[in-house]
Amino acid sequence: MAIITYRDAINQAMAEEIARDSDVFIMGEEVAQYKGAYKVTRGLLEKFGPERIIDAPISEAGFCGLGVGAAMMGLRPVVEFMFWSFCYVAFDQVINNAANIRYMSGGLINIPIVFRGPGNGGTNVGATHSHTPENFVANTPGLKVVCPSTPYDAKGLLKSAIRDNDPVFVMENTLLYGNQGEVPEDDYVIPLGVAEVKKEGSDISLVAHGRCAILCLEAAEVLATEHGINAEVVDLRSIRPLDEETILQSVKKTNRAVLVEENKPFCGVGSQICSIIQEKAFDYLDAPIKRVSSIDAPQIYSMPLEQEQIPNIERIIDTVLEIA
Amino acid sequence: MAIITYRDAINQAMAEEIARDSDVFIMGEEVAQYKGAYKVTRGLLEKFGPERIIDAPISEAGFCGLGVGAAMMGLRPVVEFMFWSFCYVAFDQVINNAANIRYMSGGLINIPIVFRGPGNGGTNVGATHSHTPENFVANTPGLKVVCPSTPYDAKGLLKSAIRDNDPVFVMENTLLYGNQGEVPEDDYVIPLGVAEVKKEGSDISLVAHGRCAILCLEAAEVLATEHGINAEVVDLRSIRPLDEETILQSVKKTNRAVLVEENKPFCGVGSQICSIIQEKAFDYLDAPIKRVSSIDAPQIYSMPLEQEQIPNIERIIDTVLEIA
Amino acid sequence: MSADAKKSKDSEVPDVAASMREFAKSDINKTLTPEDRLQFYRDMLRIRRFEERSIRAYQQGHIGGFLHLYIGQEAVAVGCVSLMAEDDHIITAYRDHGHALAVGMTMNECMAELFGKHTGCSKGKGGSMHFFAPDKNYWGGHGIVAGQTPLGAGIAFALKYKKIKGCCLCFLGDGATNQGPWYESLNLASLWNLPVVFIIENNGFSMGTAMHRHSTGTPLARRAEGYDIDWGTCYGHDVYEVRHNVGQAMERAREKSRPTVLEIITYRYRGHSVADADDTYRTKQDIQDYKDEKDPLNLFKCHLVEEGVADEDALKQINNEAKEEAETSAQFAEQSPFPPVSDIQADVYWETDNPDEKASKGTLFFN
Amino acid sequence: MSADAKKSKDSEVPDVAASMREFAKSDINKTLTPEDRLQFYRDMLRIRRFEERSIRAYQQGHIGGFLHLYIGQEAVAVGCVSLMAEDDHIITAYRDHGHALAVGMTMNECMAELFGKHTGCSKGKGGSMHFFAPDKNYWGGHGIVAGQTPLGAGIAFALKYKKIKGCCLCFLGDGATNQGPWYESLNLASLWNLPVVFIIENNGFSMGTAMHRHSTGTPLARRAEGYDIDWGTCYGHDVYEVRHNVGQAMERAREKSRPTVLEIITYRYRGHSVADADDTYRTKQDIQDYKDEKDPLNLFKCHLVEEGVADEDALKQINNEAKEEAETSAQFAEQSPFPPVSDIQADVYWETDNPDEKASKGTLFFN
Ligand SMILES: Cc1ncc(C[n+]2csc(CCOP(=O)(O)OP(=O)(O)O)c2C)c(N)n1
Ligand SMILES: Cc1ncc(C[n+]2csc(CCOP(=O)(O)OP(=O)(O)O)c2C)c(N)n1
Ligand SMILES: [Mg+2]
Ligand SMILES: [Mg+2]
Repeated sequence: MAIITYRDAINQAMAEEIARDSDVFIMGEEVAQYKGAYKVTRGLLEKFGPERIIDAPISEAGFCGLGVGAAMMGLRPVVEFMFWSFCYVAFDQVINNAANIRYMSGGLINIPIVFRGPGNGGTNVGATHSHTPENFVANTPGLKVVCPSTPYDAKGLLKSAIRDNDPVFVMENTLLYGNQGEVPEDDYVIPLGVAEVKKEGSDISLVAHGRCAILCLEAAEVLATEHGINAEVVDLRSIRPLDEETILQSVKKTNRAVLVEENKPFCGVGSQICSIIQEKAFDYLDAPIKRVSSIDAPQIYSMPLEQEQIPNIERIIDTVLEIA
Repeated sequence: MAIITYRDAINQAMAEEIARDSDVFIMGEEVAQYKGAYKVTRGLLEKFGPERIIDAPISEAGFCGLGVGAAMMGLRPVVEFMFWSFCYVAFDQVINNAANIRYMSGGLINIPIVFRGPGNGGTNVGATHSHTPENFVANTPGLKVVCPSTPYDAKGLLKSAIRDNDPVFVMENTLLYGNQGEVPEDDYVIPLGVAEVKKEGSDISLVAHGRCAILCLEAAEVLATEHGINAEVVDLRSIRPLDEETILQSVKKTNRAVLVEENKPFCGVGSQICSIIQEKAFDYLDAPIKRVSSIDAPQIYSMPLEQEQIPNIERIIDTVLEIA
Repeated sequence: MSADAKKSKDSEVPDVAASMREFAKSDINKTLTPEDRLQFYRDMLRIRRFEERSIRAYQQGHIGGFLHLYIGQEAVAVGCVSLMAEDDHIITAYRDHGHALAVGMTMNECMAELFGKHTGCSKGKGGSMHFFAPDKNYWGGHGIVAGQTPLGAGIAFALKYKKIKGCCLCFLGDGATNQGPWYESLNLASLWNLPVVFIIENNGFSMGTAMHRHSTGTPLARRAEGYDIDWGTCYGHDVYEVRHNVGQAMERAREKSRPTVLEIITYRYRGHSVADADDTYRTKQDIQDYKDEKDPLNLFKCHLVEEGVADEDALKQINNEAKEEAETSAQFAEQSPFPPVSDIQADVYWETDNPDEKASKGTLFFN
Repeated sequence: MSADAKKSKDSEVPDVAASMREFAKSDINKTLTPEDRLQFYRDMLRIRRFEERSIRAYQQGHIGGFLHLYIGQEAVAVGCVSLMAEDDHIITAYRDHGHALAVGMTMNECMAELFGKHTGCSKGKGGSMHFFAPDKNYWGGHGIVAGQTPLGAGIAFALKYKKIKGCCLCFLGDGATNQGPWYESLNLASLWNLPVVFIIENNGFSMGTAMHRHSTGTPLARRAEGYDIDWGTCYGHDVYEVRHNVGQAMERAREKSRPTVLEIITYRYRGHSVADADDTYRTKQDIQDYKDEKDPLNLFKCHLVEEGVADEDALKQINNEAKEEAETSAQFAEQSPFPPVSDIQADVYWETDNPDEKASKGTLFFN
């Protein structure tokens, strides 16, 4: 299997799906001629031409809504947010129109659209550029949301997202774009809603998504070698649909859970997972479920402080040690 | 004490604060000449004139941002959303600009603004008009959010909100506007962040906010008379700041909790309260915490079905009976 | 009133009947058959009678929430829709009953939707503001002001992408012109040469706010100029005049793939929604004046009689049919069942509605 | 090249030095003292040297994230700010270092902010895109494209509400003109007669997208016409020309409380952010051509020498001072401490920062 970057895995997923289905096209700011702000769409304009790879003005409400309209007509737009932070200027279109039209039409209209882009902090871009809205999206029935952590997952989930007949939000991470991993050259998909146990363990369950799953793997190493704690790492991959089964199985085995995410804590994804675990595995819990999230403040710019603000290995370990 | 409606309580709070402080003004769609879509601002134009009571075009992003700019300069705008559902076209201004500017300026700038309006379903206005975004707002550090359930609370909390030097979001409910209750004629405030035990009980804690607190009181009656269950009803009143103390005290006493809210379940306010209770009162819980929320789908239009979709007394009772 | 003022007033309000005769002769109208013309009348009447019946149903408590009535504006939707060919599409805001009936939705399915019944066009899920009929190229029915305008651009985009020579008619109100997403849509439509016609139905008010209190710069359509988009204005009481102007814009869209913004001056007779009083922003006399001078149904009826297309009796017959159809639809709606409670979670996801083809796993609903 | 084409090219690019001499004589400029003029030069140079030094610091890893440089556009901010009186205010987007230094923020606090240090203007919390100095009527520094435009209208609103005869200068880029909130702001500003001057700094590109690929209708400022807002365009390489045009707009704001949209044609020399390559949308030669013809610093320097305001030596001295100041600021920034970790949760709420006056109870932070 080829070893490629997370960035190239996403690129491959798009290239393959564009080639496979003439209804798939890419739209966003700087995606074509400039090759993407983070070069994720590199080479696509040359391969597929300006009718399939479309540079949009800075008009997120306009072009996201345009994408929803095109999807109503049966096209399959893949709309890029340069950052997920910019979804708020288009929020009505992306969470209201995309989510509700199928329902309000009694199922007569489908919205097979993908919104994708990076949503993360850790790169010193400050409070206006560091949002992680997976909880807002997943709150909204009618929408689906995935947060891949590895190149393999990124390609497989994005391909599923593009083939999905419902609106799917794919949240990536600029800090993962350069990460490398094995990715099959041939066509494969990962179904939405299937978590992966990325490391088996017996003492505690670390449940995370996106880059935090990677942090959990690193923390699990340290926990094993330095503290003799055998942690299991559950990578959710998909937030909605959610693989409750895998989460619950893991907690029923380990009897302890730490939920890790980069979002701010209040009503983060961790709060919902906590609610599910305590409801459905109440008798299996030997300790309170703990959560690790970003320190609760707007995102700070200062480099060393932002590293403290977002979840890091030390904070994950400290939290595990509180209950394990 | 006079008995007045929730609507008039809000009206009084605004009138008193406008009279008290020349920096306070009202801005929103149809708030002046038309007296408010729900007549909440009735009489204010006549009393205070068009410089203080300002009709805005349908430009929520524009006038909400304008309000934030005016607040930076020291004014104290009270901006009305005709429905909270319309905050999404202005979402960047209300959750990004209002929340972050103080922080990003290192504390040099304050944003003493109030955004208020009704956010609820139950009136057959369909999926685009029935949002309850208190969880989105409370996820955002820098913002505060309150959801009054009674005329007394509405007046006292809104007055606090207007005097507050931080952005406060006041979420009302069209179904409560006509409710009556005792409200002092003289000046009083209710501090943000103080929950109220609206009914004492010993067997189970019902934790809710806004109209759901009223539903819980009604459910508690039935539980007492028909099931011999003595439920305590905690009305949060304020979501951020949150009165954790009162919630935890109640649960430590009753050892059981049902969390009731009108929002859709995934990452609703109940999920966060659940996370707090199970973390801080783990050993006191005799049963899993249960949640009641709207049935997880876009808001349905059909009248009898919407009554089933949003929380109702039957569903609260059934849920209590599962664990009590 | 001075002679001068009088004159300018006259020139503003020309003899509507004469103007109608003129527009009847324009290229797009002169080939209309008598039956075509009668059909316009029938279509306008059906809208009015349907909505009048819906008011009664609202007062009887059969309909809840909002009910934004189109009465007074009928010639706009009927004129526009009469121009639509197979590959043309239409989308509008929440004042959507007129467009719905014009495209051929039945009164039954529309009334049942207002009643929240399972037999409604959206199975009782959408309600008054959210009618849809994709099989008739009718894409709603949208509750958020101007939220449909990027969608309209997207429908036009899809036509162009698929190399189909159709166009999209996208309606918005005068109040909606103050929403940013519409401007973004204008720039995109012009930049990408999209076959879309934005039709501003300017009924003079945004809820209770008269136009001069919500917007600067008249006509509103002039705002398109900054984007090099062709624009125009016309009156909306005359179905011929509407057709004349909209026809040209649709031609531009289909043939040159260029957008147009067309502002159509019209008037609504009822409150913003049925339950709203309009005493804070206009008088009963204002409404009566418009009805007397420009009621689209009345004008067209006189015209048809004058032209000898039909006599009073024949027109009365059409009226009776429309009334009866409306009455029948109310009975149909009343007798129809509400959706079952289990239906609340149907139609959310394509995937859960098509379990055989479901590709995802896991939990999609969290109750 | 044909004579005609040549001629039209010449008329598009007039002799810049001659044009500068003309604008120097306009009402607003003719009373400037030599020291005023030298101060403009000094202010422009300080911006350039500061930013050049910041590039080095970025390359050395002292600065992270984005660094959007203003180099090439200096005459715009300096010209505009030179017109500000006590009651005038200013707000801009994320390309904000130039405006910050022009209003009188120190290089030290600005550089320290870029380094994320506690001594920065925002204590290291805002970073490059989010500079603020409310004591100097400078309201930021805003990262979301066009997100500052409603704020600018709000500042003007506050002036009017308080009956203060000042105005607000609100800057945005050419790319930002495609954001809806700006249009909403235009209508509000015109409808409510707000004293705001929207200045489009048109540097030809929205990131990697040339203007004709992101916008329709030129000039961009013409979009204001649909709102009956006065508008104009001018060049931004000449501080006098900028002052001439902006001065009139500010006068209109202060005296008539009317908005203006002014488009100023300028150019940026660096990538969109410092780390961005610009090879996908322009050539090195394009940049060199502009520098050769219209560099605002170079042009103004020649002008000052020509006018006998200062000799080469005196100007070199100013240059050296600016360089030194920039170097010192980098040392200051480097030696300053980072904020303490406890600072992450400071400055979120007024209330938690002012515990003595705190009125609320309960939990505000959830870690
Ligand atoms: C974003 C948004 N803001 C406010 C509303 C509430 N609202 C519904 S219709 C309306 C007035 C619209 O006026 P106009 O566009 O002229 O259309 P008309 O009702 O006259 O057909 C308002 C304020 C809404 N639905 N969406
Ligand atoms: C809403 C939003 N969308 C996208 C971006 C990313 N972005 C930052 S600057 C920029 C280009 C802006 O161009 P212009 O307005 O011309 O200003 P300039 O950079 O030329 O000064 C883009 C796309 C953003 N910050 N905000
Ligand atoms: Mg209107
Ligand atoms: Mg630019």
